[in-house]
Amino acid sequence: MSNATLVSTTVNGDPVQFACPTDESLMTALRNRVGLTGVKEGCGTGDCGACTVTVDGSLVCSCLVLGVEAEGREVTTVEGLSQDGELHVLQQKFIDHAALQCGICTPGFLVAAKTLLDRNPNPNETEIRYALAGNLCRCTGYDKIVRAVQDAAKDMRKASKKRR
Amino acid sequence: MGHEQKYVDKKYEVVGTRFNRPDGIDKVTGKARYGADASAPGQLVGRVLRSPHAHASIVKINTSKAEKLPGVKAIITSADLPDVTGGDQGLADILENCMARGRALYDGHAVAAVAAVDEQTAAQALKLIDVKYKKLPHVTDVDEAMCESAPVIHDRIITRGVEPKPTKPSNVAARTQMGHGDIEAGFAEADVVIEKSYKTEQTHQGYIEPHACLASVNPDGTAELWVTTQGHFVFRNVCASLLGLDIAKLKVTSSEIGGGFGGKTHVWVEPVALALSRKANRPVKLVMGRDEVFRATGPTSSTSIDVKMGAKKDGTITAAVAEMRYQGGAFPGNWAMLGCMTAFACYDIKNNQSIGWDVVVNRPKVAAYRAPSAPMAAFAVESTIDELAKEIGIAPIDMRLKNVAREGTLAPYGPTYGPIGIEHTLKAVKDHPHMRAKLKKNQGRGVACGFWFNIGGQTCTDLNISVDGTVNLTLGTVDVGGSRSSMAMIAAEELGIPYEQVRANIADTTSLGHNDMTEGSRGTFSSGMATIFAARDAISVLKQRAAKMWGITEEDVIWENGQALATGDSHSNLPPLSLKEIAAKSGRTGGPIAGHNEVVADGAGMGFASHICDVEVDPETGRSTIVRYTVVQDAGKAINPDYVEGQFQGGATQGIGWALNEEYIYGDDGCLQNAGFLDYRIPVCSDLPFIDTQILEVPNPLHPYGVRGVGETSIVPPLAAVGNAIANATGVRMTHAPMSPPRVLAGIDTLEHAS
Amino acid sequence: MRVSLSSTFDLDGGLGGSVDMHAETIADIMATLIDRYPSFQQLLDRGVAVSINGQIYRDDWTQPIPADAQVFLIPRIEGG
Amino acid sequence: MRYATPASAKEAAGMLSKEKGAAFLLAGGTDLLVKLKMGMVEPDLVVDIKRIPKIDQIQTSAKGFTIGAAVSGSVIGQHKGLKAAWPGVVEAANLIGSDQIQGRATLAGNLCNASPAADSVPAMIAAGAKAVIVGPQKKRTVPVEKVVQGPGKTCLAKGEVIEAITLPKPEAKTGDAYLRFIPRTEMDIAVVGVAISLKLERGVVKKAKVALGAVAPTAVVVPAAARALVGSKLDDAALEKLAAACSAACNPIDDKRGTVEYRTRVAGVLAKRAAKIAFQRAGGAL
Repeated sequence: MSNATLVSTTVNGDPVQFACPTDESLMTALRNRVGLTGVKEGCGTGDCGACTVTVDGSLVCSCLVLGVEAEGREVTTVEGLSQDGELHVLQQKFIDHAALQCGICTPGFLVAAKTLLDRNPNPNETEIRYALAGNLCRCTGYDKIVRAVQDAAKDMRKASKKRR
Repeated sequence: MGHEQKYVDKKYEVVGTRFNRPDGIDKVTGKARYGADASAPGQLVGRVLRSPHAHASIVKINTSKAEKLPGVKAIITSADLPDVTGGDQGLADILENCMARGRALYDGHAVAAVAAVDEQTAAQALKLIDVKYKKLPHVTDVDEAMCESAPVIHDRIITRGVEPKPTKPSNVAARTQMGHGDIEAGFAEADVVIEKSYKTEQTHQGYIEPHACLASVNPDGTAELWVTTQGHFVFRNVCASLLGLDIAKLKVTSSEIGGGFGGKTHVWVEPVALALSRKANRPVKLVMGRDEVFRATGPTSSTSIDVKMGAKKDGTITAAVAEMRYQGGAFPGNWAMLGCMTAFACYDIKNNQSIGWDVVVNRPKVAAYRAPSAPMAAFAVESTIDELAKEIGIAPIDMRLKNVAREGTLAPYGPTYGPIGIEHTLKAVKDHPHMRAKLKKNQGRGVACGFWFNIGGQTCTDLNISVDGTVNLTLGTVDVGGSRSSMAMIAAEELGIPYEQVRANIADTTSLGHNDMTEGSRGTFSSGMATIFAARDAISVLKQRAAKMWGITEEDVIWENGQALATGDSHSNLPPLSLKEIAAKSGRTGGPIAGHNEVVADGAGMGFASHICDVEVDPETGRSTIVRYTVVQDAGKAINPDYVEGQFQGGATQGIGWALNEEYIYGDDGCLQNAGFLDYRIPVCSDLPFIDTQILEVPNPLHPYGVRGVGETSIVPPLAAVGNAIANATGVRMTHAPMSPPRVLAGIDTLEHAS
Repeated sequence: MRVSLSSTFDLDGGLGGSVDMHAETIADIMATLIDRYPSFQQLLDRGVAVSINGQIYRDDWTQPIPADAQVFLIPRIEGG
Repeated sequence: MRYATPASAKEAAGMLSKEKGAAFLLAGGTDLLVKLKMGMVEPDLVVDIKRIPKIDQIQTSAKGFTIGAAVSGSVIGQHKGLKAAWPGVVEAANLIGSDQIQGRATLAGNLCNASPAADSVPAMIAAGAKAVIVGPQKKRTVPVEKVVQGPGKTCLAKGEVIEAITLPKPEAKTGDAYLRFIPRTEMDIAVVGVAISLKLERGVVKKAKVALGAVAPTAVVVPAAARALVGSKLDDAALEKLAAACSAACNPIDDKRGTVEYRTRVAGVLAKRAAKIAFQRAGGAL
């Protein structure tokens, strides 16, 4: 490993350190050095969205981020969505609606969908479709994915009303 | 006992309802392990060096510089994969496709591979391998490849199926012909004859997970392979044959599979990874890049098809002829033959003939892609039927119903159909509210039909009952679309226990007998059948044990609703014994309780579908937007309707992508120009509306539940459904797929110039 | 019994056609054809499936054939 | 490869100018990392500017807007003031790739990548945007249309860094729009892009600027197209003249994304559509 750099970062709320070559992508670092293989590589060029994570809350393809850029940032992957052993509403709805077939694109879709709903709790179908346009799915035709996100949004709005 | 394949009508408790899949939580939490998610102690990184030329002699490969690079552990070329195929040309072709032997046959053809301690070293080593090429003339177009003047790719190819037998080699591997009746007489009867030529471009299965494997070979000839595949047993057999290993000593484990659609029925890098591991004596992980997937793994054929059809004024099709040319990439396939078999399969046409030409070109070896070869043939035939209908002045849906194939119709590929569902789908389409919905400006509607055989094949299943009454169902067919859930439902149905009590798993090759691939829409059909039989096998054991527990004869025990009941007046006081109770005592009544089944699940039942498509065309840019889409398909029996719908929607979407934008683009240099998801444009979420589905159930007589394969047929109609919708919207008949904006705009121009 | 061949098959110089024989199972058909037509083995190597009354059998050669069945030999297909 | 995170644009410029090997600037990285992955570049030094204070912010002043070189598309899309002033520029910036790309991609990066098909460049040109360039010694400001000199080529000298993009405060009754043609609805590179900004006076176009993307080696300004609009109320004749001028200004190539003929034709089609949007945004009535 030439030119390895030590990176201190936060991943899914936990402090994490890893050493990686400076030209290694965050995707590869997360997969190979942090062990978070829920981050999937479909293309490596930002065209499929399977490696989607958030960095400081911003949605990114982790294949288009260098591992060293994560220094001091907060990274969230699909592994960080469920809390205290409970699935996130989106995760449960993806299962309930059969919104996954092979499942390789699912982690990226979930992170993107969560980011959408955090920003816009009540998106219409078009908004959902455009927000997820950076995530390719080859199995489902997106139908059940969009339905799962709509249903999750509904439940999340109900839950947040209750909390208030 | 209980291995009766015939359909029996009955009421179901579990089958036909919707249950969540057992692998769901792993897949939504990122825990599921796919091809690239495994690692082994001391593993190396494998990378492949690929030809930058469409066709070239490999004059010399100098690996000495790369070998000296610290961290490089093995470099292989074809010399490290000696031909041990023993004259089996099919296997030899696979071997040559995995690693070029003296000649690179297409852009992306593997010429060498390296295993190194890390990614960086492996990448650097590839750059240090010096390959001297001598460029050769190439051909990538199917029509050009058939010309006299085309460079001949293989000297060994002499066209089969032509009399007299040709004396010279050519790029035409085979001629196929099928059909029946008197063509000339049929056309003489016709009032209207339409003749058109069509082209379809090459498309890729486009699974999101690239090919990936982890191979480990020991000096004693034992080996392990972790791989993303549609069939690990077949991969095992093929890899063992190519590397000269004993089949039983190669353990293959199928990872979760990130999509296949036919593309993961063929080996590409797996033998290379095994050869690297054998040479390095360490595990080697080999993961393809996306560009490698496009350049060097299984796209489908590009085609050129001529269709001529004649009909009477009442809509009866009197004659139909198709001549179809399919390229199989750099190695011969039987893709045109499949086109011939499917072209007119939806219809009862007294006089029909299909001629197919299987052609080789300098492109990657074609692999099966969901109902392989059928969508292109359907594009040509279903478009022509609409033209006939227009000429005659009859609604396209009525034209199809007038000529539809039924039970007893002679199929164009020879036999007579049993009970089939094409007429049911067409009637459902005719009655569908979608057909009556208003169209807006620049919108049009198209209907098209599709057919796929579906196949069965060898299957083997174990069902083990634990002492607490929970059930392990061990399957050998890879789960590509939720089949574990469907199989668990079937086991629960047969045993009469709740779905949650059954856990379905996919076994590795050392844990179960041979299973064919999950291909040809066979997964649920064949493993479902084996599961039924295995469960019935287990039930007979459960009944024996209950008889023992009661101290009565086995003949007096029946199985109902998950429990054993003693029959006959003498036993009426015996309370029922549940599966759980029997399982708990199994250690004392004869040991573990299990059911097994090995079956050749033939008779998968033909799949038919009819689709409705509404499209809006921008007349100034030629861009088409799908505004509404409906799939109607006969599933025989939907075990889990969620996953059946998923297959319908996914297949339709792949077909829509093919219809609108997906295509391989080759430059004049014969190199692929769009080897990435940026310019190989598969549909994105915002491109589509919801895909409506309607499941019809015309039972398959050769499955106990009536199941038919459902996975593939849905990709067959969309090309023509979209084309017919565009024709309806614009008046332009598109004959070249994909019907991309420039092609549609050019079509609109031609129409305007003509008027 | 008459066994019809798909016109894609070339048996010793002719395409398609049919062969009369006595056969109780698919295996019987294959044995008879190999016996009568040496070139049939090559077709078999490339893949042959048997349609019995419209149902296609690819692998199970023990499949019995009813007396008055329509038997058709077609190319073995693969799927995606 | 060495990786550096300078604390100022000047420091970044110094690092780049001193580097003897291949040096690259990293902002959003959506182009650079693709090139790295494909082996198209082998940097000795990558200078990440995102740790420079305020470089990820949009400053508003009486003169207009200063958009830091590391401001991502999603930040631009959420800036209400910028959206109200230059909706065409914001739309163009937001058309670059998916939401994931938007989380990283920057205007300055889109400009420096110098692709003929860059979405934001024609829009910035039409809006009169300028690039603030910092060198090891001096700072200069250059109109965006002067930055790109050919595919992959810019006017930046060794060591020069774009620190920010400025947009003027729009004059009253100004409207801009950007439209591009892609085969899908998202995720494609523009086959043709058209940006138009115009100013109205009593319902008549007083000033206009038209810029095209993906139809020539660089984005092109089309004065003839602007002249077609000036003095009109966007009647059909003016629109036809606009379309003809845009098509005439095209000098595209045939490639995997589009043909010469198609690009030329669609440039005119989009110009008409973009003009109408800009006209309405300027307060014009169609």
